[in-house]
Amino acid sequence: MSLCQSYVPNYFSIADILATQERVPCKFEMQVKHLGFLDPGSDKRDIEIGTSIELPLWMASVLNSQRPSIADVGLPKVFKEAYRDIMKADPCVVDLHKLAKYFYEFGMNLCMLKHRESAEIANVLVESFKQRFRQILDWAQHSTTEVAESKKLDNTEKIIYQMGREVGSRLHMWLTEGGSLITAADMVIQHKKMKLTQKDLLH
Amino acid sequence: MKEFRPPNFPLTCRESIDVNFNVLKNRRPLSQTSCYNPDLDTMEDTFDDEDFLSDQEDISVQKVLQTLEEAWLNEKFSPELLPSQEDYVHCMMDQIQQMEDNLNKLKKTDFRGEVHHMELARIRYIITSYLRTRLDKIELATAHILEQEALRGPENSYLSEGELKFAKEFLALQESHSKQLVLRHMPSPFQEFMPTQQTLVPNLRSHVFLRAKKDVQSVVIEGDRDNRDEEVDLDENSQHIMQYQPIATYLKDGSLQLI
Amino acid sequence: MYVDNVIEGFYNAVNGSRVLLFVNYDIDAICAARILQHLFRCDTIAYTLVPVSGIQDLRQAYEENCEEVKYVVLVNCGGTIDIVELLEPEEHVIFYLLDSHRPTDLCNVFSSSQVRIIGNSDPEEGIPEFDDVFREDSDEEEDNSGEDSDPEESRAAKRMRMSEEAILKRRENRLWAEKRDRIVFNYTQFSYYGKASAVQMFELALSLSKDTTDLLWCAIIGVTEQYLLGKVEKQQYVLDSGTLQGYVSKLSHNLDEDPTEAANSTPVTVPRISFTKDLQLALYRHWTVEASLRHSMYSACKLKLWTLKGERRLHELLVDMGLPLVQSRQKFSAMDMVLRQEFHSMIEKLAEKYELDQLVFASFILQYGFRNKYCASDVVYSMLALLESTGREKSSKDCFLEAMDALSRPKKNLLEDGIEKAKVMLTSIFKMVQAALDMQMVISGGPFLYFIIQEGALNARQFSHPHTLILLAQFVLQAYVMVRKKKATNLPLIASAPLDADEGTCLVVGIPPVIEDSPKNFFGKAFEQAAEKTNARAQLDYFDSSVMKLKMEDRSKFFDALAALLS
Amino acid sequence: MFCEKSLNLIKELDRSTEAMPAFDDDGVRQVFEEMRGLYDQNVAAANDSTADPDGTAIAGIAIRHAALERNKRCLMAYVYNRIRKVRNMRWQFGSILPPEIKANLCEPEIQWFNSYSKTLALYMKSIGDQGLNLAQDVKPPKSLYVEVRSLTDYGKFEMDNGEVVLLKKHSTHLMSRAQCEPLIIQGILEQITH
Repeated sequence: MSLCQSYVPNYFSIADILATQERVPCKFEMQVKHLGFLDPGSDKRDIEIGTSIELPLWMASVLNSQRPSIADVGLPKVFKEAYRDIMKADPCVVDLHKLAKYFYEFGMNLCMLKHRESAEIANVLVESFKQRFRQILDWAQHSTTEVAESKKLDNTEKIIYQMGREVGSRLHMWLTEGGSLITAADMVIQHKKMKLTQKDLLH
Repeated sequence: MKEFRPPNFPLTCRESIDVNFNVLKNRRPLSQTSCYNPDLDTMEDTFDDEDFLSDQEDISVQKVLQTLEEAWLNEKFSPELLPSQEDYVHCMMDQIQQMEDNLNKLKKTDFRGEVHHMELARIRYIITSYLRTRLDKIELATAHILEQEALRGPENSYLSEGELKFAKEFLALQESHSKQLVLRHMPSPFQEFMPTQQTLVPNLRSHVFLRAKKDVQSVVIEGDRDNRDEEVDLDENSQHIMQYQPIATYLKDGSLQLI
Repeated sequence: MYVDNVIEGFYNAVNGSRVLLFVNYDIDAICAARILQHLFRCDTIAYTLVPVSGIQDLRQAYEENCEEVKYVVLVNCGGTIDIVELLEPEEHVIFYLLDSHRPTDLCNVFSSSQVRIIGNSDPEEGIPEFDDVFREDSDEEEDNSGEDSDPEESRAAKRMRMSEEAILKRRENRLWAEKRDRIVFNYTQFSYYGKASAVQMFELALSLSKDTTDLLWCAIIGVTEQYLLGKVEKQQYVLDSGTLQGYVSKLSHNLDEDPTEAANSTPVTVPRISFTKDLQLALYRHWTVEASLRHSMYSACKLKLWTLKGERRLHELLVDMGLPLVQSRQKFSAMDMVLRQEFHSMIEKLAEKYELDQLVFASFILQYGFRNKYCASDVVYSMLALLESTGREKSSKDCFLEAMDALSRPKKNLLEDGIEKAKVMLTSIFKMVQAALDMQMVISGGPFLYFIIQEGALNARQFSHPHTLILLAQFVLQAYVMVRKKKATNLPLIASAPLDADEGTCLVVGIPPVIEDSPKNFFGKAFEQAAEKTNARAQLDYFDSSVMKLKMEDRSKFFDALAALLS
Repeated sequence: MFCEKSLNLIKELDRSTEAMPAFDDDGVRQVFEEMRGLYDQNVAAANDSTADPDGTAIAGIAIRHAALERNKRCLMAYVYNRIRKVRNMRWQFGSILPPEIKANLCEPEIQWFNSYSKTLALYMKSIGDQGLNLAQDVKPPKSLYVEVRSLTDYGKFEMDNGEVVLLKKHSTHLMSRAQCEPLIIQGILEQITH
């Protein structure tokens, strides 16, 4: 199952790369020379102690893991107290696509940073996934057309949703046509569609 | 066409390989077939009683097919690469070759030829699908598998000889490609290919469906966040959904079957 | 030669090697091909099926596909032409003709082994004796064989003896030749239709004990098409549907009392065919009552619905039936239950009053699942519309395949799409008839009437197809006869529609007069001779000889020659 | 900000709907330049770090090193995911790539495709004594013969029993499943259901 690969952070996984691109606030505990440009707010040459900058997670985790630590990594808005309460209240309503496109992946990477609230974050991730999953399962099985609210899903949920629908249609195919219908490879179909659209564009 | 049974042709299917319903249901009743001469019995039922002397012990072809089918299902559902059933595959392919030669002797319109051809095609499908699944796993986690293989040593290797050769060549291909395209342009400390750090490790904690073929005592399930380890007994023919890690060894010694 | 035992002569001979299948563009051919496909699939007989629209198409398709092929089956094509002469096949190739077009070409009938006709020759066809038509020692060879038979005789004596004999022989040959020409002319003068090929194929399936409801449904569609397109008289249709009714009861008999079914009543999803009295109202189950009444040929002609008076009579009829106008404009399936059930009986009651007595005709209905209920004529109209809905990116072969797929039950959406297209077709036919009568476009050309659709006319493209043009021509003739009462009943009609703008060709169709009420159509021969006389650039390419292609410019010259010929 | 360009490579690949987007040569070259720049700065900072006792230079070096690792990861991922697509194409298009796709591949990728095909062919030959084509038998066979319809004018197709079939557009055939399966997968034929 392709899904189980993305849980084990895979060096080449695009989802993992994009998830670690999400930004987290970092409060510098050390002066850093020549990298002032990292802070869009100031035009100084160096980064002074105590300045707080939003940096992508892949950089923040390096800053945090140095001994002595260069900067203290805070929690992004989406995992702060306020939003955690919203998620606890009713996760199914939240539009994760807008809030954090890689909510679960990002959350898991954050937990690995051994932040004091990591346990709390992990709990929110698990609980909200449980409830939202029931909704995704329902959408996947009962609607033949793409459900409008599926726009609210984050990346991992969308993969599960698409997989659910595909499995559903394959089961239906198997029940009606029998499993032995050989079809063109999907890359071939995609390639043909591209050629068709190009041909239409030409004349 | 499948949803009703034709009134005049009651049919009994062999339970292990459901012979193609399509071919049989529209056949003429046997009485009308051209003379069904009993003496041409080079092939009674395909595998029922033909013995096949494989080197270890005297097992019937039927048993070989059975193990191959189970190995295929296990390979399909397990996240990691399982020990190869290479000798069963070779034995089955020889058997198919033999069968095909016999079948070609038959008259073209003989009805039994079709049925046996059908069975051979389905067996070939099992073999190809089995080897294809293994190949996909090898290509995804080449470095990890080669590393494990080295640790295990040659006597209980998981890869067949052909697979080992393929894996090595494939890894070399990946390395030369990355080097040629990107690595050689990078600053020297970053030019190293570092396969193990970058490869995909199969996720042994993913869940699988399984059926216990015989009683299995005290399987240790390591507890996660808020509960401790526990021990579970799996009694025969019971079905479970569990993490793969705890049952890996029992699967490999044949007491469990993934479904 | 004729294949009497179809199983031994055709099916078992073909079993075991690859077969080439050429299928004509008509519903009966498609149904027959589908049955044959089913049988070949069961016995894994490899085949290749190629749709052919005309004689050139057939010749080209054969040339391309004939490599290493021993058996060729021609469905509804090639029966009326000399196959061996057209295709020049190798010796070992055997042709099986399954063609409902009559008259079958004499060379095909008397071919020794290379051409075999499936089905038996029925006496009415009047196939002449072999030696009336062919003579071993026909006069040409006889002359030269005479010379070298005895060279030693002296030249003078030989010439003397030769003269009396020769004179006697030549007169006798001339008489024989005249008699032959007369026989051949009578035999080939009229073109008409024999038994539907789909029914022949179903009977083959029956004798192979492989008959299923789907195959029977194909046979029914084949027969219904012959009736709806006026290819066969009413009595012949009644006879055919009688035999089919026998098969239906046999099959449904098996289904009903099948003991193994637990609930003892077969599940609803099993397809079931029933034989019922149906109405000659096109697609009325899928349309509104008013639209169906207006666009069906029979009811429209009887009530003259293209006139204002007709409109009033239609509303009168609806009121008499107790059907509120609102209801009659609603989709039939949406009308309330009571009206729908009594609709049938209401119409029958009023039939005499509005001279609609022939409205009822025996037909078949296929039901599977709860909502799928199709009458045979619905399917025929739907397939006709699909077959002839060529478009910019949909070639005629695409349409052929679509029409063929519409027969398979899981592809119901194709059938529904076809029904929608059929509604458009029938509406445009009715509008064209209305225009034709209002603007006196039907002109009397002496021995025949003719009616030309101009280039820019409203949806003229719709009529650039044989079947649609035939339906239109029949409707126009019936309507014209209703309007002109006595005079026009014994006049045939020729209809012509633009076919291909840039090639400047048009389609010409000949319809037999109404009075004879028999589908025997003499236009085949007439077109041929007229074309020769005026050497008009005409193409008698279609397998239905009453349809042909013609250059637009030669049309008037051609019509005059035809008038001279027929008067 | 660091690693903007390498991230774009990944986003481009992720968003593209084409079977195979073109290889972004200059994008990759720009990332090399950025890496070289970062590396030189780090080397320079490391050399004069001896003159900076309170060790604040370490922070700068660590950040630049993280950026270098990130760039490397993005580049490797870009190459790896493209190669996975090329690998899938071998299984789906067969051993000959359509020209439009080949145009989007860079030279090393084409070489990779050819050597991968060779390695695969060698492996397939080594199974059993006559070898086994693993690209065959994609679905469990339910019938020996399948009814297919040709979507393109493919021309003459020779089966292994010597018979020749002309695959012309719109023609329907009943052929042995094993023979026509590759043609169906490549989109030349389409299987019909009833």
